[in-house]
Amino acid sequence: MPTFVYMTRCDGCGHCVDICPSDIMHIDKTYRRAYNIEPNFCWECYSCVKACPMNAIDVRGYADFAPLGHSVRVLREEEKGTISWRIKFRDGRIKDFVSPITTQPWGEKIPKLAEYEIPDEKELDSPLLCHEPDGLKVEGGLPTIDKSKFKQGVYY
Amino acid sequence: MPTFVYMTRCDGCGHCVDICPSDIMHIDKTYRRAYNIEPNFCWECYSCVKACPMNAIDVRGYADFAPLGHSVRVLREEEKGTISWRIKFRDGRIKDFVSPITTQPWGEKIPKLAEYEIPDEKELDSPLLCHEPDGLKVEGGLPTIDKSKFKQGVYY
Amino acid sequence: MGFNTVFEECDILVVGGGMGGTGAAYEARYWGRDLKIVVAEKANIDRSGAVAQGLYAINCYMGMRWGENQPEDHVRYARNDLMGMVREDLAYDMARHVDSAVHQFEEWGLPIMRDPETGRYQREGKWQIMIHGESYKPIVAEAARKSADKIDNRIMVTHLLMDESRPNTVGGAIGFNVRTGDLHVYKAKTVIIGAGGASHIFKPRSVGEGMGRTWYAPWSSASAYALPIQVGAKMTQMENRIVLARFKDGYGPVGAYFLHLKTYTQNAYGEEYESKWYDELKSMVGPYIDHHPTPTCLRNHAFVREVAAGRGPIHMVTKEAFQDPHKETVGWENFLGMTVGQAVVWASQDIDPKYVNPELTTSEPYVMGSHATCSGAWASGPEDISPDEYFWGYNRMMTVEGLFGAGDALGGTAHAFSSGSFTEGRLAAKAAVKYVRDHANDRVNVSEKQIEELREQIYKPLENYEIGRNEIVAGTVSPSYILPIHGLQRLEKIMDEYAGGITVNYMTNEPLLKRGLEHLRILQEDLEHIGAEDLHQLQRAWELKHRALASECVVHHTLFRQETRWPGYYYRGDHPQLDDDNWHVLTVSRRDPESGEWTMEKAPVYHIVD
Amino acid sequence: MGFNTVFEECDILVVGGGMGGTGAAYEARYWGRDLKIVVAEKANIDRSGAVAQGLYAINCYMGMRWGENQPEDHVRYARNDLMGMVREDLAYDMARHVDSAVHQFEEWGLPIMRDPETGRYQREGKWQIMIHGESYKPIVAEAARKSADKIDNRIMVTHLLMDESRPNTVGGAIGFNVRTGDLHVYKAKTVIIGAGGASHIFKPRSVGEGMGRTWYAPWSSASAYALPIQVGAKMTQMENRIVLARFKDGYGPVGAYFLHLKTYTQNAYGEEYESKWYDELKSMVGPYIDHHPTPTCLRNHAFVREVAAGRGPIHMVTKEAFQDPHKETVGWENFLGMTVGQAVVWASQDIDPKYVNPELTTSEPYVMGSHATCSGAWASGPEDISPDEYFWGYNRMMTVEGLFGAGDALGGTAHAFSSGSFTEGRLAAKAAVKYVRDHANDRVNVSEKQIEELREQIYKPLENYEIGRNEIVAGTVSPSYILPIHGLQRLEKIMDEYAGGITVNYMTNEPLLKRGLEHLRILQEDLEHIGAEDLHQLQRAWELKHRALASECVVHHTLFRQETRWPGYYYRGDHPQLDDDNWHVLTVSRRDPESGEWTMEKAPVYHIVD
Ligand SMILES: Cc1cc2c(cc1C)N(S(=O)(=O)O)[C@@H]1C(=O)NC(=O)N=C1N2C[C@H](O)[C@H](O)[C@H](O)COP(=O)(O)OP(=O)(O)OC[C@H]1O[C@@H](n2cnc3c(N)ncnc32)[C@H](O)[C@@H]1O
Ligand SMILES: Cc1cc2c(cc1C)N(S(=O)(=O)O)[C@@H]1C(=O)NC(=O)N=C1N2C[C@H](O)[C@H](O)[C@H](O)COP(=O)(O)OP(=O)(O)OC[C@H]1O[C@@H](n2cnc3c(N)ncnc32)[C@H](O)[C@@H]1O
Ligand SMILES: Nc1ncnc2c1ncn2[C@@H]1O[C@H](COP(=O)(O)O)[C@@H](O)[C@H]1O
Ligand SMILES: Nc1ncnc2c1ncn2[C@@H]1O[C@H](COP(=O)(O)O)[C@@H](O)[C@H]1O
Ligand SMILES: Nc1ncnc2c1ncn2[C@@H]1O[C@H](COP(=O)(O)O)[C@@H](O)[C@H]1O
Ligand code: SF4
Ligand code: SF4
Ligand code: SF4
Ligand code: SF4
Ligand code: NA
Repeated sequence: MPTFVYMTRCDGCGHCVDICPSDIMHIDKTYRRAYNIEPNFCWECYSCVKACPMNAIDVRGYADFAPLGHSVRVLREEEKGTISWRIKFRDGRIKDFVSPITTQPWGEKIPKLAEYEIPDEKELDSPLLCHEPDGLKVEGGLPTIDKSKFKQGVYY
Repeated sequence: MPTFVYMTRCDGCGHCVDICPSDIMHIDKTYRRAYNIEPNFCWECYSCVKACPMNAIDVRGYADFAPLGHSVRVLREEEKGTISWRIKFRDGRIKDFVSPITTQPWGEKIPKLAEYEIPDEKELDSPLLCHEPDGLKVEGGLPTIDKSKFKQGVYY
Repeated sequence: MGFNTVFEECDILVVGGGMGGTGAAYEARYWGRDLKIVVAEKANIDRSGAVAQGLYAINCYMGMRWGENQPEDHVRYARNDLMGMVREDLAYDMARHVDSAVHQFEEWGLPIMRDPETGRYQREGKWQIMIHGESYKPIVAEAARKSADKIDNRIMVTHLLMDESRPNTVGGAIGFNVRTGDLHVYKAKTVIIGAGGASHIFKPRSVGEGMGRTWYAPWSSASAYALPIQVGAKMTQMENRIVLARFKDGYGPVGAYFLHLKTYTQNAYGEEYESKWYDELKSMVGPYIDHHPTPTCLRNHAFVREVAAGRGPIHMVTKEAFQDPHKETVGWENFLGMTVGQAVVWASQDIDPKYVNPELTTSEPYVMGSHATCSGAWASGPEDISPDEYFWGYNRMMTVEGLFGAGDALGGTAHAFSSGSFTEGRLAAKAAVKYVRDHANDRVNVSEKQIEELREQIYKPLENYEIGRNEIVAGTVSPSYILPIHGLQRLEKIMDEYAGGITVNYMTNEPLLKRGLEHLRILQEDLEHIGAEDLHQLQRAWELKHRALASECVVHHTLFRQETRWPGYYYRGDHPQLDDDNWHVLTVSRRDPESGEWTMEKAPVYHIVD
Repeated sequence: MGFNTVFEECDILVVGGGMGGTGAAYEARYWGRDLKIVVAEKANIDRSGAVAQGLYAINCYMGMRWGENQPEDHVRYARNDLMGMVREDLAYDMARHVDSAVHQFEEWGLPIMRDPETGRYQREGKWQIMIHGESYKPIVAEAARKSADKIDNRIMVTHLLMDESRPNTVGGAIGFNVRTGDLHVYKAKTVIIGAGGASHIFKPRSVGEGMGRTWYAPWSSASAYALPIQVGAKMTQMENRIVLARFKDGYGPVGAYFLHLKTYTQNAYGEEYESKWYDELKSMVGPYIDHHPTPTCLRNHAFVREVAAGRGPIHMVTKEAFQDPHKETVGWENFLGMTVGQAVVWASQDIDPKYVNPELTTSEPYVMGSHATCSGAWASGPEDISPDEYFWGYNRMMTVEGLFGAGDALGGTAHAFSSGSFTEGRLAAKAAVKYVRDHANDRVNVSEKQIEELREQIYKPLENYEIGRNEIVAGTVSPSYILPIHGLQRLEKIMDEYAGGITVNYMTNEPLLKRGLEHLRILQEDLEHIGAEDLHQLQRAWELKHRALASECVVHHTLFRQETRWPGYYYRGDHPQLDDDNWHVLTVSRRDPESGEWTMEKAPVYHIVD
C-alpha cells in the first residue's frame, strides 16, 4: 500500500515530507500539495499518514499483490496516548483496534542527562552503564564471567 | 538495450514512431523529437534504429545486466540489399558483420495475385494451395495418408 | 472521449498480420479474387509480431524435393518432442504444404543459404534451414499488402463480434486505432486469428528496464487466445507452456549453436550432465526418455535439476567451434539477424564466445503454439486426413462458425515455426474462402447494441483514469484504479508463484493452482478498474486483459491434467509421474461467455503414423 | 552545483539515529557531560530506521530481576541458533546490560505488557516480551534529542574521514543534506556507526510497486557496512545473511504467532513437514539438528525443501488460535504495531486468519547483525570478559582507531534486536567517551584536499546526469549514465542469481560466486557513471553505492567459507556439508582502501560458556 494524497484534503503543510523515512513524500510544484514520488520505495510505515493533520494521506495496497477495495485507516492521538485502527476488507468486513502508544505524558519522563550529577571520571573504567547497577534491578550487580575457562573449537 | 535518441540528430520525422512494434517511440511535445516512452517494453528489435534516416537512434543494453560502454550499430541499405553491423565491446574490441537482406529488388518479385488467372471454383475443394502442386517441387503431388490406419492410445 | 466510429464490411478479416496473417491474406486473395479482404494489425505489419527483427533459420522445412523428410517424419518428430501430445492431422497437413511456402519466400527474395557442395538449402539441423532473414517480415508483409484490400495498421483488436442471427457464429471484430483512438468495427463473414503467442504471462528473469528482453516478443500479448475464449471457442493443450534453454540475459536461441555449430553444454565444472538425470527421468516418464531426439522438455529437466543441485551455471561450449572463422560469423550473425539483444549482452559484458563459454539459463514459460509446444484453439482438421471427430467442415476452423486461426493461435500444431505458421495461414484462408462461398447468402447481423456495449468496455480504462486522476494530487498510486504495468506485474507474480514459474523452479500442484485461480478471478475484477492515461496505455490495458484471460485458461488446463507430462516445462508436485493410462489425451476447455464458467474435457490423440 | 559547505567539529559523531544511535547519544551524554555530541541522520530520527513503524515485541530481554534468564543462557541460545558462530564475548556483554535499557524504556513511557498473574513482563517466548510499541522510535528519539548537542536530520553520510596525522584513525564523516544539498563535514574524534542493516541486496519477491515492502526496511541501505569497509575496517560473518519465514507478500514476522499464539505450520495438505527433513539435515549438519530450539536456518531448510518438493504452500494454522478473541486481537495488533503492510495484504485479499490459514514464504536474504544473524564489523570486546585477542582497548571499537559501532553495524552479536542494539549503542558510547578522554590532546587533522576529493565524488552523480541529460531527447535511457533504480536492479539480480537468492533457492557455489564478483566489479565501475536527477536521487545513488560495496563483501565471505554452515540461509553446492573440522571459525575480511583488494582470514570462535 504505497501512499497517495487526496487532492481536496492536503494543504501542503509538509509534515509528511518532514517525517517520511524514505524521503518520498514531496510537494508537487504545480499543485503545492504532497504526493508519493517513489511508491516502490514506500514501506507502508504509515509515518506520514499518522503525521498528516488533514487526514489527507491514505494507502492502497501494493498493486503487485493487493486487490483494490480495502482500506486500513489510522488515528494516532498523542494526548490520549492511543492509536486507533480501522481495517476494511475488500468484501466490506470491518475490524477496529485501539492500543496505547505511551504510558506517560510526552516529553516529561525522559531525563535530560546534562542536568544529572557528573559521574566520577574513574567510573569510565568500570563496565557499568549509566543508571547501573540499579537499573538492572538485580542483586549482586553486573554479571561477569571467568575468562580462563574460554575454549576454542566446537562447544557441544 | 532500450533505445534512446540523440537530441542533436533527430529531426522529428516520425519514421520510428511509425514502425515500432511496441508503440513506444513517441514524439516529445516540447522538443518535437522522438524518445522511448517505455523502455521496459522495448525488445531491442532495432526496427526503429534501422528506419531512422538521421541515425539518431541508438541503444544501450538494458541496465539490468548490460554494463555501459558497449555499442551495436547497424546500417541497413535497402538498395544494396545488405545490412552491416558494428559491435563494440565494453573493452573496445570491435567486430563487423555484413549480410544480405534480400536477393531481389524490392517490390518486384512478389506477385499481385489479383492479376493472376482466376482459379477454378472447384479447386476450392481440393487440398492444394495456390501455386501447388508445382510449388512443392515434388513428383507425385501433394502427399496424403490413409485415415483408416489411425489409432488412439500410445504410439510407441 | 470524442472518438469516431469507423465501419468496415468484409468477407475475410485477418486479425494480426504476422507470419500466419500475412500467409492468410496472400492465400485468401488467390482463391477469393472478388472478396473483400482486410488485415487489422495492432502495429505495422512491416515489423510486427515475433519476426519483427528477423530470423536466422526457418525451422520447419521438409525438403521433400530432395527426399530429405516427409510429412510423416515431421509428425513423428513433433509428437515425440511433445511427449505424444499433438494433433497429428494438423501437423501432417502443415508439413505437406510447408515446402511450397518456403520456395515462395526464396523467389520473393529471402536469402536462403545453400550448401555449396550439394546445392541444397543449407541445413542447420534435420528440420531447420539457414537464412539471412533480417527482412523476412518486410518480405511477407509486402505479399500481404499486395493481396489485401486494406491493411489497417495500429488497430488493437479487443473483441470478436458475434452474428446475432445465427448461433455460435462470428460476425467480425472490433478494436481501436492506437493513434487516433477511433473505434474500428469490422463486420466480417469470417475472421482468421493470426495474433501470435504470449510472453509476459509468467514473470521474466529480468524485472527492471530489461523486462522487455524476453525470448518471445513483449508484444506477443495473448490476443490470439483471449479473442476466441471471449466468444466461447474451445482451446486445447493450454497447460503445455514452453520453457526454453537460452543464452543468459539476452534469451538468445540455442538451435543454431547446437545443431549447426555443434557446440554443447556442460556444467560449471566442465562435466556432461544430461546422463546423470537419465534414471530419474526414466522413473518419471518411462520409455519417452529413450526416444530420439530427446524431447526438449526432458533436456530442460536435466538442466534445471543440475542447476538446482548446485552445479550451475550451465555453459555453452563455444570456444572450440568459434576457432573456425566461418562458424564464428554464423554464431554472431545468428543473433544479429534474430535477437540483437544477445549480441548487445555479449558486447556489454565483454563476452567473446571465442574465448569465453557463455552461460545459459532456462526461460520463464511462454504460451504459444508453434515451437516445441502447441497451446491454442481447438480447430477442425482437413477433410482428407482428419479423424471424423476432428473435422467439422472447414480446415483450421475453430469451434465457432466462421472463426479460423493460424500459427500460435491454433492448438495441437507444434514445431510449425515461421514457415508452418505462414502455411497454416494459407490453409485457413483457403477454407475461409470456401466458407464465404458456402454462406454466400448469409448477411452478417451485428446490432448497434452489441457494438455500443463493447465500445463502452473498450474505452472504460480511459474513463477510469480521467475520473480517478482528479482525486489524487499526483503520482501513480490511486485508490480507484491500477495502471496496466501494475496489473501486469500482479499477473506475472501470480502465474510465477502459483502456476509454475521460474521462482518456484516450475513446480505447482492442485492447492497452488486453485489459489492461483482465486487470485486471477480477483485480478479480473480489478481489471475493470484499470486506468489508461492515453491511447498507448489503452493498448497496454487491453493487452493485459487478454493476457489475464489466457492465463486463467492456462491454469484451468494445468489443474485438469493430473500428471507431469512434460518435466522441464512444469511439474505437478502432486502428480509427479507421466501417466499414459489416464492422460494420453488432449485437454480441451471452454469458457462459457455468459457465466465465465470453464468446462474441461479430454479428447483422444489420434496417431496417424506409426 | 552551488552548495555550501557546513563544518562541524565534535567529540563524538553518531552516524544514524536508529536504535543503536539513540542509545549511543544518550549514554555519551551521561559520561561525556562536556563533550560535543552530534547525531547525523539521513531521515528524521523520530521515525527512522528499522523501527520507524514500531515494534510489537522486544525480542531481547533477560528478565534477570525475575531469574528468568542469565547472560550465559543468551550466549547459549544465540550461538546455538547461529550454528555455533557468534562472538560470545560481545553477546554476553550485551546480554548483561540489556535489561537496564528495557527498564528505562518502560520508565520513559513505552507500554510493556504485563502478565496479569505474575505481574512480570508478558513473555511472548523465552526471550521476547510484548509491547505496544507504535511509539517505540519517537520515545528513544526523544532521549537522543535531549542528550545530543545537535541532531542533524536529513544528512546522508557518504564517507568517513580519516585523520591524516595518525595511521588508521578516524577523523569524522562527510555527507550531504538531502533537502539543501549542502555538504556537511564533521570533524570528529570518534565516530559511532549506528546506520542499520541492509535490505535490497538481494532481489525481493515483489518487483513492481511492491518492491519496497520487504521485511527489513527499504531504507536499510548498508551504510553501516560500506562506511567502515571504505576506510579498511575489518568485517566478520558477512556471509551469514538471513532468510526468514514470513507471511506471504506482507513479510509479516512470525515470532508472536509461533511463540505467543501457538500457531503452527503445515504443508498444503495439512501435514506436519519438519520431521520429514530430519534425516537429510542430520546428514548435512550432524548434531546441530538435535539442539534446542531448532536453529532458525534449519527450520527454513525444511520449509524450502518441502515447497521445492511440490507440497507448498506452507500455511500458518491460525484458525484455531484466532477463535480466542484475545489472541485474535494480538494477532492483528502485532502487525498494526510493526508491519502494517501485512494487515493491508489481508484486508485486500479478504484473508481473515480466523477463517483462513494464511500462506507463508521464505524471504530473500538480508544482511544485518541483530536478528538470527550476525554480519557486521569486527570489533573489540569489553576488557573484563573478552579473550585477549578480541580486546584492543575499547569496547565495540572496530579495527580503525576511534571508530565504533552498534546494532546491525557490529558483527558477531546475533539476537540483540532492538533492545540489544540500543544497549550496544550505549556500550560503544561509553567506550568512545573514554577514548576521547585518553586522546584529549590529539587534534583531528583532516585536510582540505581530503574534503575536496570527497566533495567531488559525492556530487558526481548530479553532474553525470546534468551532462548526460542534454545528450538525449527525453526518457530514462542514456548512453552515459544509469539511474539509481537501474543500478539497484542490476545489483539485486547479480546477488540473486550468483550469490544465493530466491530465484535459485538459495544455492550458490564457487564458480557462481567468482562470476558474481566480476559482475560486481563492473557494476562498481558503472556506478561511477550513475546519474542523479535531484537530491533525492543523489541519496538513492549513495545508498546504492553502499549496498554494492557491502554486497562485494558478502560475496567474498561466502566464497571464503567452504562449507554449508547454515542450510536454509544459503547452500554452497560445492560444499554441501557443515564442516566443523575446518570451519568452526569466524570469517574476517578487510578491503584495502588503496587497491580495493580483499584479504580473508579465519578467527577462532571462543566459547565462553559450556
Ligand atoms: C521471437 C522468436 C521467434 C522464433 C524464433 C526466435 C525468436 C527470437 N526462432 S528460434 O527460437 O527457434 O530460434 C525461430 C526460428 O529460428 N525459425 C522459425 O521458423 N521460427 C522461429 N520463431 C517462431 C516464429 O517466429 C513463430 O512461430 C511465428 O512468428 C508465429 O507466427 P504467428 O502465429 O503468425 O505470430 P506472429 O507473432 O508472427 O504474428 C502475430 C501478429 O498479430 C498481431 N497482433 C497481436 N495481437 C493483436 C491484436 N489484438 N490486434 C491486432 N493485431 C494483433 C501482432 O502485432 C503480429 O503482427
Ligand atoms: C524491520 C523490523 C525489525 C525488527 C522486527 C520486525 C521488523 C519488521 N522484529 S521481528 O522481525 O523479530 O518481529 C523485531 C522485534 O519484534 N523486536 C525487536 O526487538 N527487534 C526486531 N526487529 C529488529 C530491530 O528493529 C533491529 O534489530 C534494530 O532496529 C537495529 O538497530 P540499528 O542497528 O540501530 O538500526 P536501525 O535501523 O534501527 O537504525 C539505523 C539508522 O541509521 C540511519 N542511517 C542509515 N544510513 C545512514 C547514512 N548513510 N547516513 C545517516 N544515517 C543513516 C537510518 O535512517 C536509521 O535511523
Ligand atoms: N476508529 C478509527 N480507526 C482508525 N482511524 C480512524 C478511526 N476513526 C477515524 N479515523 C481516522 O480519522 C481520519 C478521518 O477519517 P475519514 O473521515 O474516514 O477519512 C482518517 O485518518 C481515519 O483513518
Ligand atoms: N539440443 C537440440 N537437439 C535437437 N534439436 C534442437 C536442440 N536445440 C534446439 N533444437 C531445435 O532447433 C530449433 C531451434 O531451436 P531454438 O533455437 O532452441 O529455438 C528448434 O527446432 C529446436 O527444436
Ligand atoms: N518457531 C520458532 N521457534 C522459536 N523461536 C522463534 C520461532 N519463530 C520465531 N522465533 C523467535 O521469535 C522472535 C521473533 O521472530 P520473527 O518474528 O520471526 O522475527 C525471534 O527471537 C525469533 O528467533
Ligand atoms: S502532511 Fe498532509 S496536509 Fe501536510 S503536506 Fe502532507 S499530505 Fe498535505
Ligand atoms: S508510508 Fe512511510 S515510507 Fe510510505 S510515504 Fe509514508 S512515511 Fe514514507
Ligand atoms: S526516425 Fe529518427 S529522425 Fe525521425 S523522429 Fe525517429 S529518431 Fe527522429
Ligand atoms: S528497438 Fe524495437 S521495440 Fe525498441 S523502440 Fe525500437 S522499434 Fe521499438
Ligand atoms: Na550486531
